[in-house]
Order: sequence, then structure tokens, then C-alpha cells
Amino acid sequence: MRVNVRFFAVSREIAGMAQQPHTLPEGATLQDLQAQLFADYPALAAQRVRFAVNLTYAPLTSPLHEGDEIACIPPVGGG
Amino acid sequence: MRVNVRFFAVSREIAGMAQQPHTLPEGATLQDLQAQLFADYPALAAQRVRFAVNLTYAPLTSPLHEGDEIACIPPVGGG
Amino acid sequence: MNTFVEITERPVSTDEVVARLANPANGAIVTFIGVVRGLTGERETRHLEYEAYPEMAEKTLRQITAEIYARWPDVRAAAIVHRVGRLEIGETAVVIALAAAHRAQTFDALHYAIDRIKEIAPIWKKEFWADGAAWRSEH
Amino acid sequence: MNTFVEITERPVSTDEVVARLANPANGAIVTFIGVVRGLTGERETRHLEYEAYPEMAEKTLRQITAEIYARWPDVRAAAIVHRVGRLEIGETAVVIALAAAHRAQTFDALHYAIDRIKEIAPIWKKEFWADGAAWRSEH
Repeated sequence: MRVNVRFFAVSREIAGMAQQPHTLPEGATLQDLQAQLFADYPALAAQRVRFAVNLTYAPLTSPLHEGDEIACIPPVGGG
Repeated sequence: MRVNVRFFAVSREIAGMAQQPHTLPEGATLQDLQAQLFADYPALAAQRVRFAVNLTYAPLTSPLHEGDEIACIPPVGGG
Repeated sequence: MNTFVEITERPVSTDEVVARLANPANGAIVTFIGVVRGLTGERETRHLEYEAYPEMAEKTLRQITAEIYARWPDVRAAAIVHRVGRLEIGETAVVIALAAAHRAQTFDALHYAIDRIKEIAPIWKKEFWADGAAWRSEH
Repeated sequence: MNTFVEITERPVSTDEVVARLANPANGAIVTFIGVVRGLTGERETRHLEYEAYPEMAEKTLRQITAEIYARWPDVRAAAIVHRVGRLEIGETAVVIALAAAHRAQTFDALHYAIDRIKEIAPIWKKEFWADGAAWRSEH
């Protein structure tokens, strides 16, 4: 399956891009995607990132599905 | 001595005017002026008025002086 | 300390009141905006009239800001503008704006400012309904 | 319930945010205005850049307003506008406005709104100094 990963703030700077399609095996979870991202971008592992799936914060055990939009969310600081 | 009395809100409506000069004997206090006002405008006595002398709330024992500006302050309700 | 107080007959803009606080050290601004309500209890208000003793009201508002600076040292700037005259439903009667580096103390200070204005500022409000009118106080 | 949330690149006017709450039953409006400070600790900030995940940020802000209505039933309307992009010192980054018939519950609710935005809204802030820059979070 293919998912779209969006990067913001420091994660965007580390990845060097704002978004990137990823191909994952069926049954993959957010944890699998995180492992792939940390392998591609080791500096990302040092950030306390959370993930959102389709605009909602999601635990690493979440199963992913074709077409999901995953966001890599570093510590926020709005307001 | 002569003082100027200013009326506001319900006290202005009762007095029928916004201000009025008053002549008082030397040594008169705010209490004396209040007695004079309550005699002139009995309806004023039913209001819980406070008084200010020269822009400051003042107790009834305050001595008055030539040229003082006395304000008749009914219950306030700003904000 | 940056203080601005005003009794005015003109419409009050929160942006303009807040602009009085401008200072690069102030990161947090809280405001209270008092708006004329169309309903008080069950009675429909048509409009209001506010009256002030302007010289004393401005002195009183300035005194309230001094009390706030003494009690909440983080509050660095304060602006209070109260409108008088005839106000229609939905119009702004008062804007209180307080600024601090951080927001920690601003809420208590803002609460205090509103209470003190209602308590000591020589400002009066007359409500007009379909069938009458009366001076209103909070006390 | 009258809710308005927005992530915008344009300057934010408190008057315009407050106008989103308009309702004759709302007599008390409180706002929090977050302004770009020129000093954070000892360091002089030159400017800031805010970035958001706009679709999720607006969803999150809407969720925060729903939490507020559930917790403080007197709060009848809420508007939150957060600016993104480059902001200069003194410019407004965020305006939160809450309206109620009376002010009793508005302060706690406003406090809660600020805390929740800092906690969950996907919005980031990068500080630029004379000698560098860094992403900042409250945590």
C-alpha cells in the first residue's frame, strides 16, 4: 500500500521536503513506518515526534491503510 | 463659602439639573450639605448616594472648603 | 508602566485599545470586552445609556491600574476605555486590556479590574425597555 | 454555539475575531492575544516564523472549542485565529475570543484554551536571533 507522509517544522528540515510517498507491506503499522523513517533520516529519531493519521494523533500500534495521510509532528509550540 | 454640587444619573434626574452652586456656613461638613440636599430633594434620601469631594470619595465628616466640587454619586454600574 | 484610560462617546475598538499597550516585552495581552446585551433576565433591552463623571471616572480608572501594578508586578501595561452615551445592542461599552511578558498573572488582574470598575468607577447605566427604563447597578 | 477557527497568513485583528462571536445574548467577551516578543530570556529575537499543519490545526482548534462548550456550558461562542508565516516583533500570532452571557466562566475557559493549543495544536514556532535560529516548544 501507498501512504503519503507529511513533514513539518524540524522534521521537514531534517527530511529536506514537505511530503513524501511511502510504500509499505499490507498490514503495516505506524511503528513500521516510523522504523523506515528513522532509518532514512537518523536525525529524526532524536526528535520527540508524534504521528497523526488522517488529521488525528495516533498510537504506534495503529494499522495503516492505502491512501492514508501520515504527519510527522515534532513538539508543538503554537499560541 | 460656596461649593459646586454635581448630580449624575438618578440624582441628576431627581435634582432636575446637572449641577448647582450651594452656599454653606464656614466649617460646614459634607453631612451638612447632605442634609440640605435631602431637604431640597426628598427623593434623593431614598437613594444610596455616596459623595465625592474634588474627585475623591469622601466620608460625611469631611470639612468642605470654598470652591470644592462635590459630586452626588448614586450606585454605580459601569463595566 | 504604560497606562491609558479614557471615557469616550465614540465607538470603542479593541484593536485600538490594545495598540496603547505596545511594547516589545509584552507577549501576552488579555482583554475583557463588555458588550450591550439584548436580554437581561427575561426583559428585552432596546438600548442603553451610559453616563459618567468623566474627570473622576478617568482618575478612578487610573487608580485601578495603579492597584493592579502594585498587586501583580508582572502586569506592565494597562488600558481601559469606557464608552458613554447611547449604546445599541451589540455595541462595546468597555474594553480592559492588560499586558505582561507572560500570561500567568494577567487573568487574576483582569478579573480584579472588572470588579473594581463596577465597584468604584463613577459610571452609570440606564436600561431602556419597550415599557420603561431604569438605572442599573450591580449592587 | 457559534464557532470560528482559522489558520491564516494575514495579519490578525482582534476586532475582526471578536465580530465572529456576535450575538445579542453575549454580554461578556474575553480575549487572549499572543504577541511576538522581542526578548525571550536574555536573547533578542529578530523575528519569528510560525508553521502549521493547517487542516489538522483547524480540526484541533475546533475540537478545543468543543471541549470548552462541554466543560463550561455558559460559554456560547468561541473564535480562535492563529497566524502563520513570518511575523515581526509586536505582531499578533494568535487571538482567542470567548463569549458568554456573563463573565463568570470565561476566564477558566480561556486559560484552558491557551493550554490546549500549546499542547495539541500542530503549530510550530521558529525563533530567529542575530546569531542563529531554533524551533521552540513549550514542552
